[in-house]
Amino acid sequence: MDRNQIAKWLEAPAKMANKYSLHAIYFCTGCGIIEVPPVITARWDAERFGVIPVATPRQANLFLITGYVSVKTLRPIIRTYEQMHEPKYTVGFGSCPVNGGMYWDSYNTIKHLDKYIPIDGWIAGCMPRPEAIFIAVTHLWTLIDKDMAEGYVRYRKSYRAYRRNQEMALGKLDWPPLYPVSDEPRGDEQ
Amino acid sequence: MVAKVAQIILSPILALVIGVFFLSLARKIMARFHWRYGPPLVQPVIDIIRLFYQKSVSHGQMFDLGLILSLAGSIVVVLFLPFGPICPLSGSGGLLVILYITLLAPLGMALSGGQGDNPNISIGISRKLILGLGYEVPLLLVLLAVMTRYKTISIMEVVSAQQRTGWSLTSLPLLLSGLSYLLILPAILGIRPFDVSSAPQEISSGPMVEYGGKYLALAKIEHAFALFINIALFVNLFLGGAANPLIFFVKMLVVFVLGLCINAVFPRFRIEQAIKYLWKWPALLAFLGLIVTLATRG
Amino acid sequence: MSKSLREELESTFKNIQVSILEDSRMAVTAETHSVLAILRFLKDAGFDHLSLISAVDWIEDNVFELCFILTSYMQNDDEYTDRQKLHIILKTRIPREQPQVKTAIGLFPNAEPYEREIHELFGIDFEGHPRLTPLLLERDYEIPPFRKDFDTRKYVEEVFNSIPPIEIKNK
Amino acid sequence: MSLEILLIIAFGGAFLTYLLGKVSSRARDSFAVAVSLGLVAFVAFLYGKPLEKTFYFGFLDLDLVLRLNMLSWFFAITIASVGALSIIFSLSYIKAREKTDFYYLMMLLVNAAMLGIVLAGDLLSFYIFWEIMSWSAFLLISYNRGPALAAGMKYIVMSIIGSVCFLVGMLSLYVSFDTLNISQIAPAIASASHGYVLFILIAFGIAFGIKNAVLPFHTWLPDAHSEAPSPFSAVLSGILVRMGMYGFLLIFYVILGLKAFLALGQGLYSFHYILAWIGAINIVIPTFIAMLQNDSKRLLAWHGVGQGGYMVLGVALGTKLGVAGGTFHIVNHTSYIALLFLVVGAIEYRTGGVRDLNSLGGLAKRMPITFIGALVGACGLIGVPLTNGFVSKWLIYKSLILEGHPFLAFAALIGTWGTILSLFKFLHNIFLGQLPEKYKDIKKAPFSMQLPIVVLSLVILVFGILPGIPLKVINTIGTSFGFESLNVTLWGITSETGTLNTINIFFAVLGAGLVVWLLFRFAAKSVSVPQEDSYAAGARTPADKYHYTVEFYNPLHRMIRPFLRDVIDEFYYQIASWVRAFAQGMRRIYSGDVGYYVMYIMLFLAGLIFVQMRWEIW
Repeated sequence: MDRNQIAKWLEAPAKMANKYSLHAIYFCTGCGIIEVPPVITARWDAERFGVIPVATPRQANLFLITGYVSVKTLRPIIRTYEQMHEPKYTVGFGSCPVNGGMYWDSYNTIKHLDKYIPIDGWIAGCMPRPEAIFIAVTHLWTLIDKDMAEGYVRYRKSYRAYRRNQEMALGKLDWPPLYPVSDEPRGDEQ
Repeated sequence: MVAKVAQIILSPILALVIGVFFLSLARKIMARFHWRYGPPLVQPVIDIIRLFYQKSVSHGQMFDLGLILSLAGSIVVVLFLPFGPICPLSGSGGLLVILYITLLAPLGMALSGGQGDNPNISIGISRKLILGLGYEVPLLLVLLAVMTRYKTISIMEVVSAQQRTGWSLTSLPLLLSGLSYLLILPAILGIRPFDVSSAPQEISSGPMVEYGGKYLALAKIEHAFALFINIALFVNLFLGGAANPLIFFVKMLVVFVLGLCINAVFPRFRIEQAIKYLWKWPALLAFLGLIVTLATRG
Repeated sequence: MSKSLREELESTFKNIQVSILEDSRMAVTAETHSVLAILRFLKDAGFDHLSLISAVDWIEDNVFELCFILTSYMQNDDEYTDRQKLHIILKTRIPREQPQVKTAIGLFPNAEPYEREIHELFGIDFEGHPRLTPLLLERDYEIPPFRKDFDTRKYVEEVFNSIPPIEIKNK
Repeated sequence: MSLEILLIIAFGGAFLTYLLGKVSSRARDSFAVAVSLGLVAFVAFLYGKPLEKTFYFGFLDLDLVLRLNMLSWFFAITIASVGALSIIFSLSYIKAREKTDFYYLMMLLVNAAMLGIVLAGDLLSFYIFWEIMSWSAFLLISYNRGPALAAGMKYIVMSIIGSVCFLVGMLSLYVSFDTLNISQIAPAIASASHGYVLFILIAFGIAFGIKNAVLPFHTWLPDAHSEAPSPFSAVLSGILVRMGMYGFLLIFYVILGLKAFLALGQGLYSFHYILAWIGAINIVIPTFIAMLQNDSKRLLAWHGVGQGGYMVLGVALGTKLGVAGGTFHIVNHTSYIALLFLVVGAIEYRTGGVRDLNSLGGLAKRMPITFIGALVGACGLIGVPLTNGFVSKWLIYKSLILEGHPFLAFAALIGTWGTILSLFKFLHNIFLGQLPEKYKDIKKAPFSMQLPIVVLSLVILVFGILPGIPLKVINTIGTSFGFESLNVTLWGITSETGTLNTINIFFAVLGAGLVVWLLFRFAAKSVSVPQEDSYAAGARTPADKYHYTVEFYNPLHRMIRPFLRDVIDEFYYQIASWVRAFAQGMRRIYSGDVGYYVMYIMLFLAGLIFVQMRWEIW
């Protein structure tokens, strides 16, 4: 934790500020949300690291995908992710967002979440303990340091592919595309 | 003249520093109440820096100008408030002007929120205005009691009078008004028992729903100024406003920590309960205070 | 006590099998056309709470089986008669091709969501149901997913795994 | 250039417009605007020239006097300018309606009658112009038929009662002093007994109280303002209602004189103290009723009643600051209430007559100039610093507090917060929030509507930042009443008990705003976003259903609803129904066949004979 090193602050204030002020949006996407209250209250206290839950995506820059993602929940997840402001980071809890986990053959869950929204970090464990969440936060710091937590840049650059995948999974989406999607025929690859 | 210009530039910066310090103190003390370490004291500064680097979303001209007007209004009020000996613009209007310029901040925030196309914001603002009406009844009675007791509308004279005759909180007629002011201070500051307007659980932080990067930063800074203004007003009117800034700061600290203790242990009021509370005991105390001041004024 | 209910049922309705499972369980199987009559009879007999409607897909016998589970609210708790303890499960079998049944909303208004769910997941049509719109599923399926002949792995393979991953651009 | 030419232009212009209307509507419109602008120039030209012109008039050898002093000039310039602005506004507002010639005739007639009232030097001509004003206002209120007829009827009944009281007062003055010339009555009444003075005050007080909608007589105002066409309701609520205040000033300070007025009754029961309390109550109750209205014009009408309380409070105080504040508040109120009514008129014109606050929304995106006007008007009505409302309220509060009336000051200050709540609801429900589907492609207000809105907004801001301009005029009025003069600087009042300096506030707000704006500009860029892209917990924002307007202050509404029934209005309707029942009973007497009438005569004669035999009266 290099929060108190003034030199780093002067040299890269934006990066340091992003690292030590992560506002997580309080959105229960799956079964893992039961782990978040102990993380933010007395026993484990995420506020020591500058992580506090906020109510709206506008104020947030960290999105915790806690647990399996059903097809119905994917729609609000995408909507919330698009309403967050850059730079924004997402962390997937457990194996279900990775490849569907134990619901790998269910007709109703999303298998590979990173086909629809970019994920910056994964935590193993079904459901990861609060300490694992803190490890994830520290890893996120190192990623931010090394400029590898660039999920939002990926989303912006290859938005058309993401949008196509979302429409394939959810059918018609009732909100306009976040970035201008040039409407030449769908099949091409950038 | 140079001293006056220096004061005009210095006092908003001082107010900002103290306000942000109060914000960080609030988070630290709240954490201590919950038996947890809580963020470092410099966390609000980190938040604000991050928010200024974050992109954001705007819903139209009024959405930006309203917020700018509200923060400008708070800065202007700071110019009128004496902070110890420093008081840049006290000469032009006194307590009435302060009372009316404090309207600019909620009005600006309300107009900017109104443009935010979101019913959560409108509900938050209507609650904030109703709460404002709620605590305005006792607050006005208290301010009128102070003004009739010292027979002046200028805040500097109230402070100098208190230097001579001791704190008005301890002098008998204004004791009731002082108690009533203390009872409504959490409502004025908008902290826990009365934070109905920015309740994260019910209306997802009310007027701040659509505030992204720099908007949220400006809103936090405005909240810091509001803390400074309301506590400085109380200290000036009732605790005699000190000769040197340090004692003034210590008095403000005491009052703020007292408010924080209330904030940490109370659940949130519903808006009707808040109004019923505000219009019952504090209003009665303030009314009695005014009657006693009128009687003893002779 | 449940013996008398059993005699009443067997006497009023023909080709109906009533069996007492444990002390407070009674299973009744009947033909489809007399289901509503039995439901009315049981409702009048004090079983005014339809706790569940569910369906079972017996694909070998090429038949669906609808199960109505009835209990009675404990109105008078003091004389807690054993009839009030009784749970009745009413079963009926309907053919798998164009399965159709009359809705039970007239008797039990709370049957509406159960019937919508069964319609969506099994494809059983409830005649006279006001709103057979989709309740739970996000996408539309040609074979309703709870049927045995719905191959979920094939579905996942052709729907989800066919979506191409996003290639990371030149890093 | 003297006063009767002014009145001839005013009245002649009105009738000429009507005739021109027969010829061509374009000529009529331009002529009406020319006449009203000419009046403004003429009155402005007469600044500072005290004129007095008496005409011998054969009736009862009374002389008809026209005179112009600073007080009447102050009102005349307000009347002329508001009249001109509303005429310009109604060019496009009334174009699509029928009977437009009649409308312009009536508007100019009201304008001329008010000028006549203000220039009248004697009570008889005052009364004549007063009646012309009341009648033309009645015809204009019931202009768009339907419910407006009932509102007009209610208005005319109450103003007739007021005129009758005025007539009673005027005749008793004529009988006791056999002159109606104001300048002659003033010295004569000084010697009159307190009881007689009180009677005169009560008689004229009722007449002017009804016109100024003081609390017990306010019930006609909400209906009249909401049913009248918007340009006229701007004039009606702006200046016509304030003729009552002109009457109060005339009676209290010109006829009665300062010392006699303050000497009426002593201590807590003095006349002016009771009047001040009526003014204070008049501030609080209507403002809270206004908060719960759902019709935008009724909301503004109730504010007209509320703000009248400030003027009565200021004028009744009898201190130099209070009277200055009260008179200044009259002009301020005219500027922002007229602006708000014109804004509602523009909205009505564009949305096809929609006034309901629950079905509008988001119009700021489509009608920005109207929104800016509404914003400045609302800030003026609330009394936000840098607007003229603040300066006049500051004067009234300062005199209230320094004179030691804290409870009056409390009522006035609570009125301000009530205004904030109701005016934010007005702004929010019409201009902010989601734009409904049906107003997606609504056009801006036409230029002829935007001009008056912009002019009035400028007046509010200029008088707010540089209050010295109007305060100099008000100071001369104050000294003409006998108060010692306030040392007025260009930006406020300097006095040892606390000075007001609006330039400091202006530069402070400007500087702070600039600093914050720079901070805002140099932070990360922000993307503007359509109204659908708003937080809805991940769901889609439903069109047309995502704007919170109905029951805007519901919690407060539930708490104070029982205290806000308009009891006085119900009381008047109760009287009306009794009178109708009584008349119904009397109607049965005229049953139509002669036999009954003969019987009535015989019975009456028998009664007379019986009385004569019994008591021999003759």
